[in-house]
Amino acid sequence: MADYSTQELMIVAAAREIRDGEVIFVGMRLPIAAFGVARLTHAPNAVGLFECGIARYEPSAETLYTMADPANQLGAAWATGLLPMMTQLPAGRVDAGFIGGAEIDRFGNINTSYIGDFKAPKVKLPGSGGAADIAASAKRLLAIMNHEKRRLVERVGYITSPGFLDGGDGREKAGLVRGGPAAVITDRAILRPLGDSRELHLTSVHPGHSVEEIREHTGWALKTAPRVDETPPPSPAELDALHRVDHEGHWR
Amino acid sequence: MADYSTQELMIVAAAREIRDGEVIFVGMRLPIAAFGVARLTHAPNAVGLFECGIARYEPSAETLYTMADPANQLGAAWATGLLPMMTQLPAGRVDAGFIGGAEIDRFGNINTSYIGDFKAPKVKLPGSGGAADIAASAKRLLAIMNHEKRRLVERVGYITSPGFLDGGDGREKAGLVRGGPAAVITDRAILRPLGDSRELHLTSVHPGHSVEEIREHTGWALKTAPRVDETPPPSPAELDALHRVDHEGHWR
Amino acid sequence: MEEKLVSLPEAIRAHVSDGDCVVLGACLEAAIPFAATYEIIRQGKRGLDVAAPISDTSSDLLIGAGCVGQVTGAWVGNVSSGLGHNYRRAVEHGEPHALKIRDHSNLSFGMALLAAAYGMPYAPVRTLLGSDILTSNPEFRLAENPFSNGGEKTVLVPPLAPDVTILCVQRADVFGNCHFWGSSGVAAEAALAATSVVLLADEVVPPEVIASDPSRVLVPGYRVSAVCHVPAACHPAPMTGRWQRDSAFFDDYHKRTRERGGFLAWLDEWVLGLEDHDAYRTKLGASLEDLRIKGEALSAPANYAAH
Amino acid sequence: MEEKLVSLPEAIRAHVSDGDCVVLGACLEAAIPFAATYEIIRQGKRGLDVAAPISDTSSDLLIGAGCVGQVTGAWVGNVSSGLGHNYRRAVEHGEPHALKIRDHSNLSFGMALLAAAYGMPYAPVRTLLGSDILTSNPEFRLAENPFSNGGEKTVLVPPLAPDVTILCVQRADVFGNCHFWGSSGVAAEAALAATSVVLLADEVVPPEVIASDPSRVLVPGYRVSAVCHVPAACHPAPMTGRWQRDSAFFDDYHKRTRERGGFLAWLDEWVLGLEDHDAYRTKLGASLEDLRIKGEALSAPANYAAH
Repeated sequence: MADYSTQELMIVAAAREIRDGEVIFVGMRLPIAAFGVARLTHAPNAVGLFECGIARYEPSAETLYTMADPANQLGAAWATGLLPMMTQLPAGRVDAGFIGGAEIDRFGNINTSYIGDFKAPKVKLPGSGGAADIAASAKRLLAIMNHEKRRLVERVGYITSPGFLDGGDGREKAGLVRGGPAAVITDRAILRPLGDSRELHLTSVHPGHSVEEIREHTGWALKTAPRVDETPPPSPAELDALHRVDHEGHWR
Repeated sequence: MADYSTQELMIVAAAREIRDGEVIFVGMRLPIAAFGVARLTHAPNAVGLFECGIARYEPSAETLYTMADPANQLGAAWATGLLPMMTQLPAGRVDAGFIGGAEIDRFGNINTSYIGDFKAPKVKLPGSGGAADIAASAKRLLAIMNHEKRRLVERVGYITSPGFLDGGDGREKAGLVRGGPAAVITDRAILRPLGDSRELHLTSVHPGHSVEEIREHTGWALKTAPRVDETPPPSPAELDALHRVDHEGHWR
Repeated sequence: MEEKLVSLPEAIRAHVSDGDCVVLGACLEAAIPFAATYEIIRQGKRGLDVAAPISDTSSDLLIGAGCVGQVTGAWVGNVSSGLGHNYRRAVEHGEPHALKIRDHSNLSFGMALLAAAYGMPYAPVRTLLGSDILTSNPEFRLAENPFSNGGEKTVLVPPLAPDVTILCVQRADVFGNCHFWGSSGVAAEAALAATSVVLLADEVVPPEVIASDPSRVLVPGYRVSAVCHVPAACHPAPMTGRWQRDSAFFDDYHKRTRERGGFLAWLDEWVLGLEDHDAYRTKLGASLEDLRIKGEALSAPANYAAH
Repeated sequence: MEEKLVSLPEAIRAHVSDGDCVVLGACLEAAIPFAATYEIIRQGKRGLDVAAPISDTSSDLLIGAGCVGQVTGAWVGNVSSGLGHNYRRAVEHGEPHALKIRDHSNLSFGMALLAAAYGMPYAPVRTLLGSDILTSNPEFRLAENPFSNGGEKTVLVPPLAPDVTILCVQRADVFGNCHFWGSSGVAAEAALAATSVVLLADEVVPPEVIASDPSRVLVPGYRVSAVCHVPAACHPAPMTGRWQRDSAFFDDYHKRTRERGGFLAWLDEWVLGLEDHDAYRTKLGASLEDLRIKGEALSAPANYAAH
């Protein structure tokens, strides 16, 4: 049995998407742990931004329930308003941002608003928050979700956060000047947009999972990349960083 | 001989233009003294705003050379940026503002930018600062200047700060939704816009001056109001307030 | 200067009317004025347009209590526990009644307030492009940037001017001058954009305390309509340097409000059955005291001396 | 994190290039980085676009020294003493050379920076209407507000993104994190809008001092390119809680620069003939010490403890 949990693998995979010196919209839960791991391993100069108006170098010393918790204010690099923070997105100064979602489709469009017709929805989800803004303007969008057929769908019914829209140059046609999904990290695999279509392809399979199984749990005919890797398990250094970040063992 | 100077009379006349509870863009020199006198007499709840980003209840305890001087920061009601302060103008939340100027014309337009063609000016003046914004959007514009023929002109060559433009509904035609000059306080008189034309008329003559003399020192055929008052000299209470504000005797 | 210190019930009676657009929760997850949320419910206000980027459970509560006609914002739910059950019931089944939703993203919401605060006719933004938020909220307009050569697309956001913005602040004086620190979300813009501002001060201090640091003033007193002294007004939300978040309370709310009946029982227990926020604090008892921040991590002083 | 502490000459060499748009004097009359103005002159930079709402004599100095190709702003002169003689000579007689003027009001200038800082395609404003600033600066556009019924007029201000913004701050750490207090003019917008930010810190402090109060941070360190430790960098301008204004110095400048020859002598005496700001401070001697603020009027502390 592996000496790490699925969530720990997802955190480490997410951490690997952060490059040194980058400015990252962090978000809660797994991404904030990923940011912490990245800072302690290969990206000591990454900066984390939070929508409420916080920028941090070191992640908070304790587990946060919300980004505005007192522990996230203490020792912040900057505590300001939402606008000075979130407008860094359209100003082109954010390298990557993490978001989750109820549904994602094969072009990386994400729905966190309405299941069914928005005029008479079957399920009302909480809405965008800052996700639509991160998806529109971060240089790279990093999505983290559970890999279920009802979540990875052919086409979302409502695009809260734009991926590649109809694929190809869909973003450019909509007026978006940069960005788009760079990786979708699930509990089974990593998907990335490939080719001119920008369709999400299977690029990496987590240890213990198979291409077959992953396809079964995907709501569209998932294509595989020319080369499909096995996601490297957390290295000792990564695991050590993760244990330092997650000292309460929340993700074990 | 009067027990007050011309400048003291101008300050008191300006103070009388401030109503209790009003929000006023103050400016330096005479207007700041006027604000102090108003606060100590009939307008204890007036609030003074400064373009650099300061709001004050009590005026500073000492003479200021600029509005951003340390003495104006100490004990301020609010020290913020230029935008949160100056945008109160277009937001319609400023009752009145004081400005000076090199030239004013018979419709109250003020020039502080260029004498002569702006492409090859005879004299380059410092420019608008915030005057254009105050003139555009304060509910009432209060101008203070010396009464000289070369300053009170038929038509300014360059409108830095819009008065009534060509008169009548000139402001409305230009898209201005409120405001315009309410009073021009000079060292000889007070002029106010009257009638449909909104042309500046002589409404009050300072003690010791005459209508004849004032007309001679005005660069257009100055009309008189149906009733021309003599500017009341400073009352004992006003003089007392002025002496408390101007404890260094700068304006005596 | 005029003193503005009144009780919270008085402030809500005077400044919140049926149908008003009310900002509650401008600081996102922190400093949400839950005490005002509860009092609005007690006073039975109706048809409110509740506006906030993210309100944690404040909007969900008001919706369940039947106070809300429209939600304007980017997110409604329970930040640490999941979906907002009242929000779902209202939108999916019209229970207790139907609801209009004015969809925003966090950024477009903030820009709408900024436009109103700064007297701009609208705010042009480079966000929402490609999002169905442009479909479900038709008040946005798509336009070309007239300064671009190639017809760059831009979204025009109309101004949002609330009737009243209700804020929790760490300290205020009786004239409405206040200090706020920590991340402030859209609090400054919401205050400057509003017709009325109501402050719920965790502490009421002498005017000299506020005047000692004019750069920490969130909104000046002359723009404030009422100050209420309500310690822990933010509970169960946190407040920087004052109160930890009561995440167990949010969890409990989530579990108990899954069904309409459970919500009504919760509402009776925590809102309708309590006279005011004093009674609420008393009911919380020791658990509230546990959330009080007792440590000190003080800001380095700033000197304002002139000589 | 990367240390960014360098000497002022190094910072100017690295971050100000001929032809750059440089913001100097973002805080209006206070905290003008005169030490940087002087160093730019010593290094003989040319063709700069100097941008500030009001720069007191900083822009006038740079114009007289031949460093400026364009002035972008609302006002150039000598705040306490009157007109700027170099500005007049350049515009009226092309001495030392001709100058382009990009006319703004204070508000339109601030909004232009805001648009760049916030990634807006432009800022629509309700000012400048009826002003000839719309004539002498043709980059503004007049447009109808598409949300109005009656074709309300509005002015569109294009974004202004400086190449470098140079700011004086009361204190900073070696990583570029800084505190600023007192009125800040357009400093925050100018910093966020710029490609590079150079800080002239009156005091360099340990990182814990800045981290003790994240709400007082003007611009976070990761957006700053260089920090220079230059006490009294603002002289003769004031700085809240640190330095009084040297109004006599401004007066003397005004009198001595009436003629071009007088200006050149002044420039030799106070800029070209001095190696750096240490030499400048030494030359000022006791008169600078008189301007140092020695009193204390300290801000009430803010607590950031989490427990």
